[in-house]
Amino acid sequence: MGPEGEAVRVNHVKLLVGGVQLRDGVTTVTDILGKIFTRAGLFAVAMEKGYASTIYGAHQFDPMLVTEEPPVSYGDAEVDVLVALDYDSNPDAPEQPNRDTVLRHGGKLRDGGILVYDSSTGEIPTGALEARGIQVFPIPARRIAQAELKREIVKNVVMTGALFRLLQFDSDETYLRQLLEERFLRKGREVVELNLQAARRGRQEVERVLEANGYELPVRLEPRPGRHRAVYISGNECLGLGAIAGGVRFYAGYPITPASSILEFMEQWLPRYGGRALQGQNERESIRAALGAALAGVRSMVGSSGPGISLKVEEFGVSGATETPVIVVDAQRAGPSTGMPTRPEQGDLNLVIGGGHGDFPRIVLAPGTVEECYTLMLEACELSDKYQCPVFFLTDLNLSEGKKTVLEEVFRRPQVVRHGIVREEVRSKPYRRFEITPSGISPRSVPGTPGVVFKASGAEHDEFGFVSIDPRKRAAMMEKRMRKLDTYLREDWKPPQVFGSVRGNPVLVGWGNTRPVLEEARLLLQRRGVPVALVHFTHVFPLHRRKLEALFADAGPVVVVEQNFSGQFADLLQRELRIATRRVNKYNGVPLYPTEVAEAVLQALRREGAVVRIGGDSQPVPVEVGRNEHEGD
Amino acid sequence: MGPEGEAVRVNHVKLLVGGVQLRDGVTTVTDILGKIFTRAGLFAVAMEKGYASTIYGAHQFDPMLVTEEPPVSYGDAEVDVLVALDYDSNPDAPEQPNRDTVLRHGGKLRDGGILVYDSSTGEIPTGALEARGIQVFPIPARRIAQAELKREIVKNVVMTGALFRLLQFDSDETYLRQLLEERFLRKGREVVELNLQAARRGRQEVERVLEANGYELPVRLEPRPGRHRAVYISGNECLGLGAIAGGVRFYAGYPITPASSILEFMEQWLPRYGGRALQGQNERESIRAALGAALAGVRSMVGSSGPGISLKVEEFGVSGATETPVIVVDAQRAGPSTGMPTRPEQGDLNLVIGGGHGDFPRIVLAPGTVEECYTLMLEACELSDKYQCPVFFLTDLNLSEGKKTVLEEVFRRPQVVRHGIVREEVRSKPYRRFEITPSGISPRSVPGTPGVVFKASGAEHDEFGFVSIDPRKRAAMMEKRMRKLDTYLREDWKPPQVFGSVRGNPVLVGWGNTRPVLEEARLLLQRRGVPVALVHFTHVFPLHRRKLEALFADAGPVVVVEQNFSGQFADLLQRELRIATRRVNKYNGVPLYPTEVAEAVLQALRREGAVVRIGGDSQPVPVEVGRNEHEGD
Amino acid sequence: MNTKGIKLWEENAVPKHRIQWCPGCGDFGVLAALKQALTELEVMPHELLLVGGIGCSGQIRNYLNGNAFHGTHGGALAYGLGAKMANPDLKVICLAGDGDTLAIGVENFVHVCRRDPDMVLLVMNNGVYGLTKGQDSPTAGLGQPDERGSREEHPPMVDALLLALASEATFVAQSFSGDVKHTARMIVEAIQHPGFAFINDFSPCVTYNRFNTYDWFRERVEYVPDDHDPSDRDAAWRLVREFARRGKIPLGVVYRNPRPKRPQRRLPMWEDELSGVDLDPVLAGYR
Amino acid sequence: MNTKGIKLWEENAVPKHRIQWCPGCGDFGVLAALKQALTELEVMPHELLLVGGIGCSGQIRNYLNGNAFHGTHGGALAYGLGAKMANPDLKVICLAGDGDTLAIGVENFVHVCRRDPDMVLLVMNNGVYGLTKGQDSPTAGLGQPDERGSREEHPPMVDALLLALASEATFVAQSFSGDVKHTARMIVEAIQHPGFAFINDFSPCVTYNRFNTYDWFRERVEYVPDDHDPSDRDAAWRLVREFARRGKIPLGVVYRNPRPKRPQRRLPMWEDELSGVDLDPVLAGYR
Ligand SMILES: Cc1ncc(C[n+]2csc(CCOP(=O)(O)OP(=O)(O)O)c2C)c(N)n1
Ligand SMILES: Cc1ncc(C[n+]2csc(CCOP(=O)(O)OP(=O)(O)O)c2C)c(N)n1
Ligand code: SF4
Ligand code: SF4
Ligand SMILES: [Mg+2]
Ligand SMILES: [Mg+2]
Repeated sequence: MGPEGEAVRVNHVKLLVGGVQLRDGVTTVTDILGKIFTRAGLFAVAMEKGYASTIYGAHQFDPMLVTEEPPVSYGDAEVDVLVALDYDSNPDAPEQPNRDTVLRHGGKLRDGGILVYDSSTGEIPTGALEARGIQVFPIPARRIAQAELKREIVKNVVMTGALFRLLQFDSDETYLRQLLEERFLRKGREVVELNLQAARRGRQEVERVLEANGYELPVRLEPRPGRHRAVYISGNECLGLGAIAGGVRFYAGYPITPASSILEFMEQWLPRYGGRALQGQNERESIRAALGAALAGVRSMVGSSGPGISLKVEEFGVSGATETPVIVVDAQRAGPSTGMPTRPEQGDLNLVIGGGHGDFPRIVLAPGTVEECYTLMLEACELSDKYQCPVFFLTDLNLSEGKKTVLEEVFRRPQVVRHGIVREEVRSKPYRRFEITPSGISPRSVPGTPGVVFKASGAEHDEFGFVSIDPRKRAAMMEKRMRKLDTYLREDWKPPQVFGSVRGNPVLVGWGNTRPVLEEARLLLQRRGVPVALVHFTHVFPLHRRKLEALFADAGPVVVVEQNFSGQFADLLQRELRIATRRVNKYNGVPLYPTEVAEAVLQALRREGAVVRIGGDSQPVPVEVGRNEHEGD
Repeated sequence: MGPEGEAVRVNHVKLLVGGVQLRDGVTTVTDILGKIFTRAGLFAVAMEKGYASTIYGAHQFDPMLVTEEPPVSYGDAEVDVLVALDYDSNPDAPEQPNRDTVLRHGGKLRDGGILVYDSSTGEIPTGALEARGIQVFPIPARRIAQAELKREIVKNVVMTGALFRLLQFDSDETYLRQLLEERFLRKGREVVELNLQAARRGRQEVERVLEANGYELPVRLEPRPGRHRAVYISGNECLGLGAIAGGVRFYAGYPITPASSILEFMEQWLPRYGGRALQGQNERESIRAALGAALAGVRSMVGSSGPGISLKVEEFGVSGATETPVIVVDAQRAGPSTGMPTRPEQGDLNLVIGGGHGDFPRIVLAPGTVEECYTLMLEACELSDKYQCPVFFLTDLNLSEGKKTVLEEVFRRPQVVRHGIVREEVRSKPYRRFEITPSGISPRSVPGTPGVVFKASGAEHDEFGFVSIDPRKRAAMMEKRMRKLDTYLREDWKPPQVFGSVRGNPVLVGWGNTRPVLEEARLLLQRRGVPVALVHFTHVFPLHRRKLEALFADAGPVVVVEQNFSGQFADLLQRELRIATRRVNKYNGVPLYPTEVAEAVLQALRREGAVVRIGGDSQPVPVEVGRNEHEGD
Repeated sequence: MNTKGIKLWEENAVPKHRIQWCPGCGDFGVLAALKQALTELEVMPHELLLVGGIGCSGQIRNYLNGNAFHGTHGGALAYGLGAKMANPDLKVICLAGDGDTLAIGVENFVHVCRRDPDMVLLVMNNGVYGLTKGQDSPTAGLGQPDERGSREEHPPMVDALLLALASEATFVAQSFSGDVKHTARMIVEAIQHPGFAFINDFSPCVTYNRFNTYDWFRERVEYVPDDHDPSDRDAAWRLVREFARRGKIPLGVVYRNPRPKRPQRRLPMWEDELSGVDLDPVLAGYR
Repeated sequence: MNTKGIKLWEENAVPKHRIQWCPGCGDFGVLAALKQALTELEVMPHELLLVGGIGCSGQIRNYLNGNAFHGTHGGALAYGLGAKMANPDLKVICLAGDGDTLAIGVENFVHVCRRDPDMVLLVMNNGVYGLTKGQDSPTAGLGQPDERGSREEHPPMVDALLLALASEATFVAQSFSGDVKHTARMIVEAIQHPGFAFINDFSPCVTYNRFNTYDWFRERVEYVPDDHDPSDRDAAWRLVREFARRGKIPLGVVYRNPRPKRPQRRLPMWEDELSGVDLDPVLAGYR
């Protein structure tokens, strides 16, 4: 579709901002946009982060969907507006003056869309794009910033101004001015004015092109102020908030993408709530300190990503055996090994359900949305405390670092309940820290409680905590610990969310952060006349066999969609329910998109046992390797 | 059965030697016995080690089955002869002059069996045993050693002499003299003679009791010299031998029960074959050094147990992603956490198949017998080299440390094949360390090869090893790595051993070290008219779905017997084959015994989905904890 | 000695006759010294958190009254750190072996020294991995002029005192469990030190280290001279090195130099401290 | 400089224009110094094994010709150790960051120092975790009279030289990547040292450490004086401490004291070396 004849689309636009990492300030721009759109009562979703793990020099891009009502997902990869912040030539193709962002993402621009790019070092041949009805706006932003405004740093404000003009947004500068004042007023009013001036220059440049080309802009964003209270926030920040609201007062982490920002959040905010955050000197110091703090009675949490979770495995057993609770956030990234540290994946499920020698109880939760990073974390806090075992909380790179507009009503403040903690000695009977109980849950205490003393050990022990290899005691203690999972399934497990009717229909199954995309894929399929249901899990392990058997009893073919190679959750379903699964897997480091999922599901429905690999081949195709597109680790 | 009327049983006797750990030298005695019986052409099996992880003071016991022909398993817990080396009173029951060994194991003595104990500090009330026809031999061994022979240390030789007399064995002292000469001749002939004198005094004491009571001995061991060449050896020693024969020249370990003896073996023997053994300063130094050595081209191996395997998890991914082979021996012990370090278990399967973030190829083997510790290790060496990935080798405490008579014909010497190593530059094309191939296997090289340079990285990479997050390269590389498992299943996977006919019959399933017991349980069941088949796995992961589906297609109910709580292999079978499993689990730290397995299988056959817990209750039974039977960690 | 006090330390503990150390094990001396020191300081068992390492030594946690924790090999210091940060009122004493602390646990040792939590680490240094039956620990080779260092497999021993000094520990002392009174003295001073206090106690392993015996130590130990200035880090380094040159082993406080500390409070953990907190200050930043 | 030689080091490497360090990053100086040193020593790329740490610094392995390996964070030294033990003919150079080596990797650092394999460790010390965007590393705080040590969260910095000395390293040197020639000199001497050679190179992170800048270092670096006796471990300790007291940073070889070594041979790895070995000597013991 070209823009001709098409009505202007109001309050539904997908942007993509790209540039050279660190140098061009891509996220600075999208962070400002997201915040401003949120203030304007719109919904912004920027969950498809594209960056490299090297600090400087790689290509970076940040797509963002902006809508009137909360969108189901971030939509497909196609964009309406492409913003290229990079101003120099592509080092891999010095012969052409094109820019990296345009080269890489031009193809994603929809016909009739908008390209705006920094033309400071010259204009780009954009005939091919224009042939598709794309409106092209070359803006010499950096030159304007350097030559006219004498501050290179405002080049992105020029671009932001241009973009706002293109979106026909904030023409009176209300939103931009407010934000600039918040940020820069303490540096002086001149700084604010300089920035506003930069934005205005961007607008002017757009006007110039509009006039020269007689373009009619195809999209518009209209503020909807005052409809609701909302924040523009990331999954990591939401789960940090959830932890604080849920009573966590000790956090330990060792820097690692994409979990580092939890540590930063906790270092900033925990002290305000009387807590402490520790940057461990290694992955094990982190979790051990958290276990020590938990032992002392404080709700404790650690966060890491694959490599750090692998390093902590031995301590999970300590938590399980000594019944010292800890919440373990695994912000997944693409593995194995160092893998692709800045790319999303759901590849750690086997690790968190199987990592550790011997059997011990554990619970695995995986939020489906940024909002659930908060609400489900409240649950994680309660569960870890009640069941005195490790509770895993699986997000992934995009859910962790991606940001979106979240309504503030999500952040309800819970009543914190400390479960069965013995606060003083009951003189009539000696205190048994590991009392054999029907629920498997034993009365906890904390050191320092007058008259109460307990011994806790990772070695097998009796009810008092003294080491024992007596076969009867061992069996009873093992059973007691594992019984906690039965209690959990009975009292606290939550069934999957079911969208549509499972009966006789094909069933899409997902877990964790893929829910929005799967919901949208389901809608697409329905629109195409395929009546598929969606069953989505947040309470991933253990699974309630009986209830799920009932759920799947009359289901059609089951297609499990996961962002990993082997289908780890599909494996778990097969193991627990013995149902046949078909699989859709994506593991190339690119987020899942609704349309491709819908396509893949259709393919998977074609034959039993199908494994559809999005972006992958089942054939051995040699890849072209001549051009070293180096990325860091 | 009393001894009256019963014929003397020749060359089939089960002994149990008990005493205070370290002080009483229990294993010194059984090691001598096993060696001598082996030399005498008999078969000795001592695979049910009973000891505590504390060094001194706990009760220790070592059962041993001695037979004419190779026994199926070590048999049931019942013993014919109980040898109590401890001479003092039980510290938990100072009121009775009984000894710990007799108290703990008297009940296992069969009616008509033999009890011999050290009566140096007084005799024990043994009326109850005698009422069962048990012949009781109080031998003041320690007193004889101290008072007559002036060397307390020979007390066990007195007991050994007594035992030989009771077994009507070595009456001309041939075997004992030879062994003593080998050990002590360099200390002087008097030492040998003193020991022989001690043994003779033991014999005399037995004579005295025999005469006084008119006992007729119920068992006899007759040498069968020269039938075959055999050694008396442990599983760890066999796998060490296998590794040397298979070309391993670098071994690294950090001390841990029950893997320490592999390190000791390798430190002793590798240098002789030009290799080196490294005691790591931690678990990670061990495996990292092994990976470094493997990278340099040397076949490398590490060994540990649960806690150490948990600590190495991150490195498994390095091995998988960089395609650097390493053999990982996991000598399992009872977990979780420190658990029961001296008790057997099969609780690490989930860890070795699921430990690690992201998907990467790995192979898991588990020998069923001491002999297979050798033969299967040869395979592990080849597989790790061919597939350039981690190969896990799962034994357990009893298989590792337990010893038995092994025929030397087992130790065939293989031709070592180095798979596809590039030894010089092929000038026509640049060397691609990670070339995308149909088999998934790429041409390896070693640093130092003239003209060849390669980069290997745990970060995702292209065919040359340079870091890349290009989605197509990533997908191709991931698929290439994982394709190795298809190749393995096609070319090298071994189906399970099948005993009996699966068709329409109940099927017992096991893996790894339980095979002998399951074989014997199957025979017991057959004798009772239950036509059960046994399917036993050594090639545990990955499983060949198609072949196994065919195997189980017409099988009766499947009962998976495992020494762990949750049924980890049963879970894997369900996940891969989606067949219903019933389960028999034992997790109290006591080895499996054929009769109890047979009983449990019968129970499991009674209803679908049955989980039978040997030695455990599904009810919450409070255990008696008043008496602290402390054990170490 | 206050025997009534000492009796207190035998409650909630494994009965004496069930202690599973070898007769004569150096750890017995440490146990006695701990009881003396805790009695002298009038510490109550419920205030104590004994964090045991994994090893023969680590079992001491169960041979003594007081709360106890025992996790992974090498982890004692990090558990202790977390517990102390959570609740500064606890008296945290880490009790571990030389292998536990200096081999696998060195990752924590170096960093906890410089973090300086107000807790005690007593290492029962016997030059071997006792519990795994006598392999060389990082402190193996004390006093043995062997060929250590000529191959990677057998490196020279770690001098725990020098490592602690290099790692910015603020209290570094040495004792010998054959001298219970002095060991008890060191424990008292360590507990009183406002920061991380490390005691390297030589506790002979009579079963697996037949070289560094009680007699061997008795011939070589010497108290730190009175004129030593324990607040001088360089003097501490010199003292350790000089003793070593003379083939002697210093007993006493080698280094003590407390750092100014910010006072810390117990972290909120009870329902009234945690419920209904106001998230507005945080949310404000995201609006 | 031999530019033809230097060109050699750019083959089998990421092309220059694709190097993803920030412009001005200190690691560029190290890369230049490495090329100079390797050219001077006439090392061939195929003989080299570059083991990279995880961090901005560790990427240097791909910016230079030579075999390279890159495993887990903190593991470089241990991989290097194994490779060197397997094949003593390799030239093993570990290239890692301060975080990698001294935070998570300290477990290897301490022990590999004393194991003394004949390999080089060059740490690109910038006081931060560069690759994870600037958090404090264990060497954070150099020259900053802040309140480090007053809380467990912010311990005083690790002085890598002192830690190496305490850990029995046999070669300890320091350089500054702003002084490429001197850095190259240190690398040459480190490679020539028969044992483990540690170079602590200050390589400024221009993005996340705005305090320890090139200028900051230039004002403070001083070559180790000629009269320093590098074979004296105590003198080395004193030298480091004295420089610190003066607010100065020594550049040069602080300590060098090779140990007598047993010669080692490449381990058997080819088919003819491995096949059909005689197991009889082993089996004999079990008969
Ligand atoms: C991760 C891990 N690796 C190895 C072990 C086995 N292990 C138990 S105790 C011990 C060494 C103990 O030595 P030390 O700390 O010196 O204590 P000691 O027994 O000498 O008192 C080892 C290696 C373990 N429990 N966990
Ligand atoms: C086990 C593990 N934990 C954390 C990380 C994340 N990580 C990557 S680089 C790095 C720190 C790098 O700092 P440094 O070693 O000083 O190198 P620099 O980037 O400063 O050169 C960290 C923590 C990781 N890759 N693996
Ligand atoms: S083995 Fe050594 S350290 Fe362990 S209890 Fe015995 S004497 Fe003590
Ligand atoms: S972040 Fe720092 S260390 Fe990393 S490349 Fe940039 S300047 Fe260098
Ligand atoms: Mg020790
Ligand atoms: Mg750094």
